Amino acid sequence: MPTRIPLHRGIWISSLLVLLCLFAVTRVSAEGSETVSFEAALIDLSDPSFAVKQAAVDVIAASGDPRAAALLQALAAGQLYVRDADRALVLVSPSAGDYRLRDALDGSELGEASRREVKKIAINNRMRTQLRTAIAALTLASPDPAVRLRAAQQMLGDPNPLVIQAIRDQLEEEENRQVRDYLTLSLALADLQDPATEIRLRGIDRLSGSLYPAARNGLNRLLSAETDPEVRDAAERARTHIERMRSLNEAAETLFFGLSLGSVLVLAAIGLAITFGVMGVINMAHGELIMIGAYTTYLVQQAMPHWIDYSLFVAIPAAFIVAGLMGILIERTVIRFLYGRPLETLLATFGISLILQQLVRTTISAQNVAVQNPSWMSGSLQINPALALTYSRLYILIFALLVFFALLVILKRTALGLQVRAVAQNRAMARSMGVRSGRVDALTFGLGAGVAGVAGVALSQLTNVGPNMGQAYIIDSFMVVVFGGVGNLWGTLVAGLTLGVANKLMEPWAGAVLAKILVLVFIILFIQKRPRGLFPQRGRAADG
Amino acid sequence: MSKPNPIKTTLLSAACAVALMALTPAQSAEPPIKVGVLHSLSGTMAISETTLKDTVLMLVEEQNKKGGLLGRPLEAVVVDPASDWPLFAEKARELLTQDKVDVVFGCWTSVSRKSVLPVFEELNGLLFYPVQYEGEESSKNVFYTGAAPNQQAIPAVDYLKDELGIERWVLAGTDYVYPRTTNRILEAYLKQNGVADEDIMIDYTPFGHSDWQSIVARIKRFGSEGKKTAVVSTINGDANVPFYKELANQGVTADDIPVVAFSVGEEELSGIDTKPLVGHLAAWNYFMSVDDPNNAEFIETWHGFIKNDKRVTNDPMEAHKIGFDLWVQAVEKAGTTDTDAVQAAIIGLETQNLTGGTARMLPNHHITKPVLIGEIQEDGQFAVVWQTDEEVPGDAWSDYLEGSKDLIADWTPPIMCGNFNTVTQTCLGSEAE
Amino acid sequence: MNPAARKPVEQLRESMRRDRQWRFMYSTLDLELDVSQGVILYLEGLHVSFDGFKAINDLNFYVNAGELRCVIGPNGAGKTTMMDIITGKTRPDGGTASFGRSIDLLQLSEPEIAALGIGRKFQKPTVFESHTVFQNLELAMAGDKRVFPTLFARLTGEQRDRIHEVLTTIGLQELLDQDAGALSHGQKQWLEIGMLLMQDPQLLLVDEPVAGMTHQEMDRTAELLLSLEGRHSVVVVEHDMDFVRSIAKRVTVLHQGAVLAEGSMDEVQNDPRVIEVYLGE
Amino acid sequence: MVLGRLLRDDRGGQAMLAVLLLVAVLVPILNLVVPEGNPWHVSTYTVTLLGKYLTYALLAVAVDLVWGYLGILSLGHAAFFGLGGYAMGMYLMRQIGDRGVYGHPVLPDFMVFLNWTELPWFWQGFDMFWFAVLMAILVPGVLAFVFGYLAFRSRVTGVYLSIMTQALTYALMLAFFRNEMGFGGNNGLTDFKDILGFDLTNDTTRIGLFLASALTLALGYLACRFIVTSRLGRVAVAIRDAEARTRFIGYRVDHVKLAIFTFSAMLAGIAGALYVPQVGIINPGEFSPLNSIELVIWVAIGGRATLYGAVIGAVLVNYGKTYFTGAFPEAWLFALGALFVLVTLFLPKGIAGLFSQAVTWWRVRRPRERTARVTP
Repeated sequence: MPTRIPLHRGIWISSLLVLLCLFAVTRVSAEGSETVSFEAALIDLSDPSFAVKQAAVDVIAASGDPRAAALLQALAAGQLYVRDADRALVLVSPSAGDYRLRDALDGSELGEASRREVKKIAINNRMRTQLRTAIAALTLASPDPAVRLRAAQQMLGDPNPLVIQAIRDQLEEEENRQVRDYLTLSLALADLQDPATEIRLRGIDRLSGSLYPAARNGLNRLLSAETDPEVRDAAERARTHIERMRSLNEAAETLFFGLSLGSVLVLAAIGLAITFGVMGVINMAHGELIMIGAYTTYLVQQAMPHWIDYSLFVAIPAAFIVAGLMGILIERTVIRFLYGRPLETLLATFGISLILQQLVRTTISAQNVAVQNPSWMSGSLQINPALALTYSRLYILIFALLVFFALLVILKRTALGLQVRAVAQNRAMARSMGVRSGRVDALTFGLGAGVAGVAGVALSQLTNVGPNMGQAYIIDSFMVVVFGGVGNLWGTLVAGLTLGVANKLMEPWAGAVLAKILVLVFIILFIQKRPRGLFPQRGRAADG
Repeated sequence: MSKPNPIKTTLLSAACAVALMALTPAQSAEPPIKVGVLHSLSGTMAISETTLKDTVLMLVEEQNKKGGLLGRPLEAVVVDPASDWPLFAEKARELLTQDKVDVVFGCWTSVSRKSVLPVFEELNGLLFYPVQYEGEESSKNVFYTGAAPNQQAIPAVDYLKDELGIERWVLAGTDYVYPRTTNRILEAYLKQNGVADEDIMIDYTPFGHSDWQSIVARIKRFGSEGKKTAVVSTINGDANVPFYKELANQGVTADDIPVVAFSVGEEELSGIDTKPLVGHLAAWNYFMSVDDPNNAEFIETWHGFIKNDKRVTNDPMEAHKIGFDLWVQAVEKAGTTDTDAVQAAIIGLETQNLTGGTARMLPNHHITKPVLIGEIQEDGQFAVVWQTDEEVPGDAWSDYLEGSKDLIADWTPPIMCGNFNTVTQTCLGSEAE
Repeated sequence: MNPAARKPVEQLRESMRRDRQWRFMYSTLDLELDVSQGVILYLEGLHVSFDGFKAINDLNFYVNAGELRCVIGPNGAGKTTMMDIITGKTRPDGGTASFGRSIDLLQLSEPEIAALGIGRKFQKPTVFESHTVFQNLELAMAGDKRVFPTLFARLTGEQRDRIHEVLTTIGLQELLDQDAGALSHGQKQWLEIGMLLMQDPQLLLVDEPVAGMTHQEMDRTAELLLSLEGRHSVVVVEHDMDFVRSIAKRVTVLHQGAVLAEGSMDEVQNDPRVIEVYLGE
Repeated sequence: MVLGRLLRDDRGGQAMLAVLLLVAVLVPILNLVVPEGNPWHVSTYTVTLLGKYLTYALLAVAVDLVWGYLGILSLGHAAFFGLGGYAMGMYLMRQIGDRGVYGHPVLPDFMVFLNWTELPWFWQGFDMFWFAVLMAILVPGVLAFVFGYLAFRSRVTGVYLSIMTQALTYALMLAFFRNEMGFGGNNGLTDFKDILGFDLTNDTTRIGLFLASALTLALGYLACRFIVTSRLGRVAVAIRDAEARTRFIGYRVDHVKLAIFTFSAMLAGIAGALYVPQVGIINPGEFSPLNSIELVIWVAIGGRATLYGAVIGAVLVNYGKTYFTGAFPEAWLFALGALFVLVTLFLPKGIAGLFSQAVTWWRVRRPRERTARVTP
């Protein structure tokens, strides 16, 4: 792709590469090797020693060879393998069972190969950094804006004059806004180093209001050295301005963290709000139902290893059904004999939770299992350089709300919901009016269990999936439901989010543990004030 | 309520099972030598400890294939302390008094070791403890085959400092004694190396902490202030997955802020989606990926024994292997399994590490170990990126802590003391008796 | 000071009364029941509303010492709510309720009110099912009901006699060792009345005593209540007109939370408003 | 005499106490007199095991008092047990003196290693046995009193109360895990040397502790009997069955609840204090909410509202645990779980219920059931 570089820019870049090259040669000869040619370097790439590999990378980067960029990117991405037979470098992409090989240089197909025949070229952190710089230099002019962006980010704050020059040229051409930001920022940073006062001032002026950490660090560096009073207080002002904006963003971030934690609590508790809140069953196996949901996700992913990105859409209904059926099973076999004796449901379901845990230990494994994140779940949404919301959290927050409102609709708008509420309020009456309370109970409990399962899918994306994971959520769930007011879905939502935010607000100055303790104490005292939670349920149904 | 002790029957059955498993060629009339196994098979620690139980069973089986010890077969006695600390003490007493075992291999967490320690000292038993730990201890009756802080933490920090040029440090750990001690040692060590206070951030979280958003955000900020930053993680097992996931999601990659972990090994990785971890580091004394004939053989026997070649090997397993070899040698040398004789005999004995080099039992009941730094790869294995030139001797008492820098442990005459104060030339505390 | 400001000040002064400042500074026992006017219960200008619905609406109601008063009225007339206010279960939004002339019931808690000698029998009979009849009465017996005295309490001779006396009054003497849970509906009603008597109350509030009773049982109950008249003041709330006629001297008709009519059974029954209310339904 | 009155119509209790007495007499003899190797010899291991069970039994009795008779399902009694344990543990730590590994004259090892220079105020006085014992009773008592005062005054009942007690013990667990708290963090307190000058590792000391536990259990049992057979006990049952009614006949329900709840908490504290020297360690794990739930289950299995049932339940379940964890490590959780489910389904009155039913079968004159029916 670098073939399309306009001439004058090509000159700059190649001269930059030449410099890198000289640099490399000295380094390499220091390493005691004589290799300078591109081809020889290729051989060195498959050398076990990281030192030799680094030298080789420098050479390749500097060679100006059009194939270099692609090659280094492949290396960085961990697709570059060496074939044991002829030590040829090959690009590997996994195919059914085995590997599909392409020539690393001309990309020509080399057919299938077994895992035995090729060996991956391992790289370490140093090489990653080195590769990124080299690739950046090679791809700053790439037609793909995403690539240019990465390159620009990489070059950010690099004092090397040649790099600055390259950036300056790119800036003239560049039309992508984000890339421009980075390039101008780099230049501004360069300005700070400039001997001329007005240039430094220009740099400061450009930097003020920029939220990039590099900007603030640049100013700090400047202030540590700067003598000129004018420049100093300009820089001071710029920095305080930046700090204020950053702290605002941090506040926003904390709020998001709180809401996200809250959404997790809501998800974990919402199923309980039904089994416990509506049916009055103290369901100690709730945590294990969540666990079942999580394990369903795991199994689904095992079943469709090449479709991880879609696995969740399969997992959610699957988990709902599996956990739901499990719930119905529990209800039919045990709980239905215990209605009106809530405290005894606690004992029975606790027994069930033990059984379910051990069941997972024996059938699947005592170890945790690896549930993967779909690509669209990883990474974060960059609002601005100082504020990024992680996608996984964002989606789970949204998901929690969806589940909540879905439940609300089911309970308030559907026939089932009507019957559920009828049975919850007055079993005998409902029966006499022809509601098949047995069926309703089973379905209600199944619903609650199913929702717990769905929560499990979400949690599997955040934390580890193992036999004990249920235990981690059961207590918090009860807290949320009780705090919100038993039998009131809105209560659960508000309670969950409140506790989440409260927790996160306290964490910075109290620390994670103390924050949790304080929240618990708060709940205890709150319940003394309002013995029936935030939104107490009216009428006789409430008298437990 | 007065009843014949139930456990006997139990252990007989367990013992028989093992005896059957270990069909010894030398089916001698000699009474077997009993090897106690004290690892949790249920509860939270089962995740890690079950493997170690199997390891010991394997070692016993192998030894019996070689014709046992002193012409007598070995017999493993397995109990389940169920991750319950008081129960550890109870079961230890059971092994030593009811089953009269000659040696015990067991424990993982510090608290479980602390819980059984008085029992072993009271009944003068032998315990081989295979897990890296916080040090600050040396008992006449315990042999520490895992790493002491100076065999894991300090070399790791040296690596980050010298190789990766790290200038700012985040010491993140779960709030219990191992991270606390390790971090205090590291803090002292870093300050001695001229690291300023504001360049060290220490953070503790509860067990199984699952919401890392704020902490990772703080780490990110801490790392974005221009200086190269690294995280030294003593975070305990379960909390690691959400931690690494959060790191990855907030865009902290191994080359901006590398994390070096002391409690994440092959076994743990097998239960994690390794994508977000690639490039992060771990410091151990053993990696499954190390290319060494002994290691290859060990892995092969392990897969043969556990009948599943997907299973990984890890550092504590090697520690048990070394401990077992040394114990066998000591018994042969002493010609008896008598505790005091073995204690006297074992000091100074050597055996092969699985990663090359030799492990020697030191007078302070710790051993010499090589230290390896590995980078996590997609396949859940580690690529060794650095290792010490020669083995590091385990140090019972850290040189960087106020209370203990003057203390040494030496179980050879004339000192015969686990915490000997070199300044006052006195043996402190109860071990004096 | 301007009149607008006065009311808050009054309230403040009231709330600052030294003898009312701290609950522990006065016990209910030192409150003297004053029936010098011959009236034992004053309810004046009471208001209660449950989210919008006016259950009690400017209710004025007086009971003389020793009289047997019947209260009738259609459903939702506020009969039970009135009882709740008297026994401290419900706090009114406005108005006063005093026991005798001096004792302000609205200041006191349920146990304190009970200790003053106002006993109540619920619509639905509630006795302690896992205790015997005898024990039920023993528990109800007047006396020091604080924790430690209760812990060390022993039955004295005359207390036993008292219990047996009541047992005979309510006609359960031969069932004294039976679990209350095993009693018939009627027997439970009587036992509950018996428990009221054990507290030898000044004022009994009896809510629907004959609901679901056979005719014989009704007659027994009627006798029982009549036998109380004079010694105690009794307020009976009842739907069953025949029963009311059989015991009532004075009848009060409640309607929509206020007194609609009051007088002898005949007067009340011929009162057009009453007829309208009852036939209106 | 009093004893007679307390045990009237309490055949289960009589039997239980008889067995207890028998064990208390036999075990020491079989342990000390009968030589090892003799099949009748009871090992010290078994003695400590029994001692542990007895403390659990006492704890169960305490729980049964509030749950069975007062209808308060406390999921926080492990907290009181743990606090009692810590009080005793602190005393034992102080007894170590300068025999700790760092040889510090006063500070326990974990403080030395946290670089603490002097003893925090709340560790003062725990070098005196009487003080420690006092605290083992008072601290849980006060906590229960404060908590109960708030809860009962504002009429927090039923499930809400249960969950709150759970929150209480959960908060305590998290707090004690923190090393800054000064209770040894996750490692807790351990490596005890001696108690009242007697070497803890000494057989006779263990026997002594065992006997102490047996005696305390007996006394605790009788104390609870005294309460439940008194009028207060009947008031308690009345509250359990019809709280509002009890209020209307003039009892201060909240006071009654508070008194009994506090007493029960103190009992739990004592149990904890006896537990620690016998198992040799106390750590925050004891506060885990699951423990609380489990001990409620002991009571349920033994038979709610029958004090001796609680004792039976505690001993049986724990014996079962000791046995199963060894017998089939992989499957014992199945067994335990199934046990809980089946008992709640088929034995609502627990094992004690079975007994009384059996008795009623072959007895002509039916003895009055003081074991009230189980109502939520």
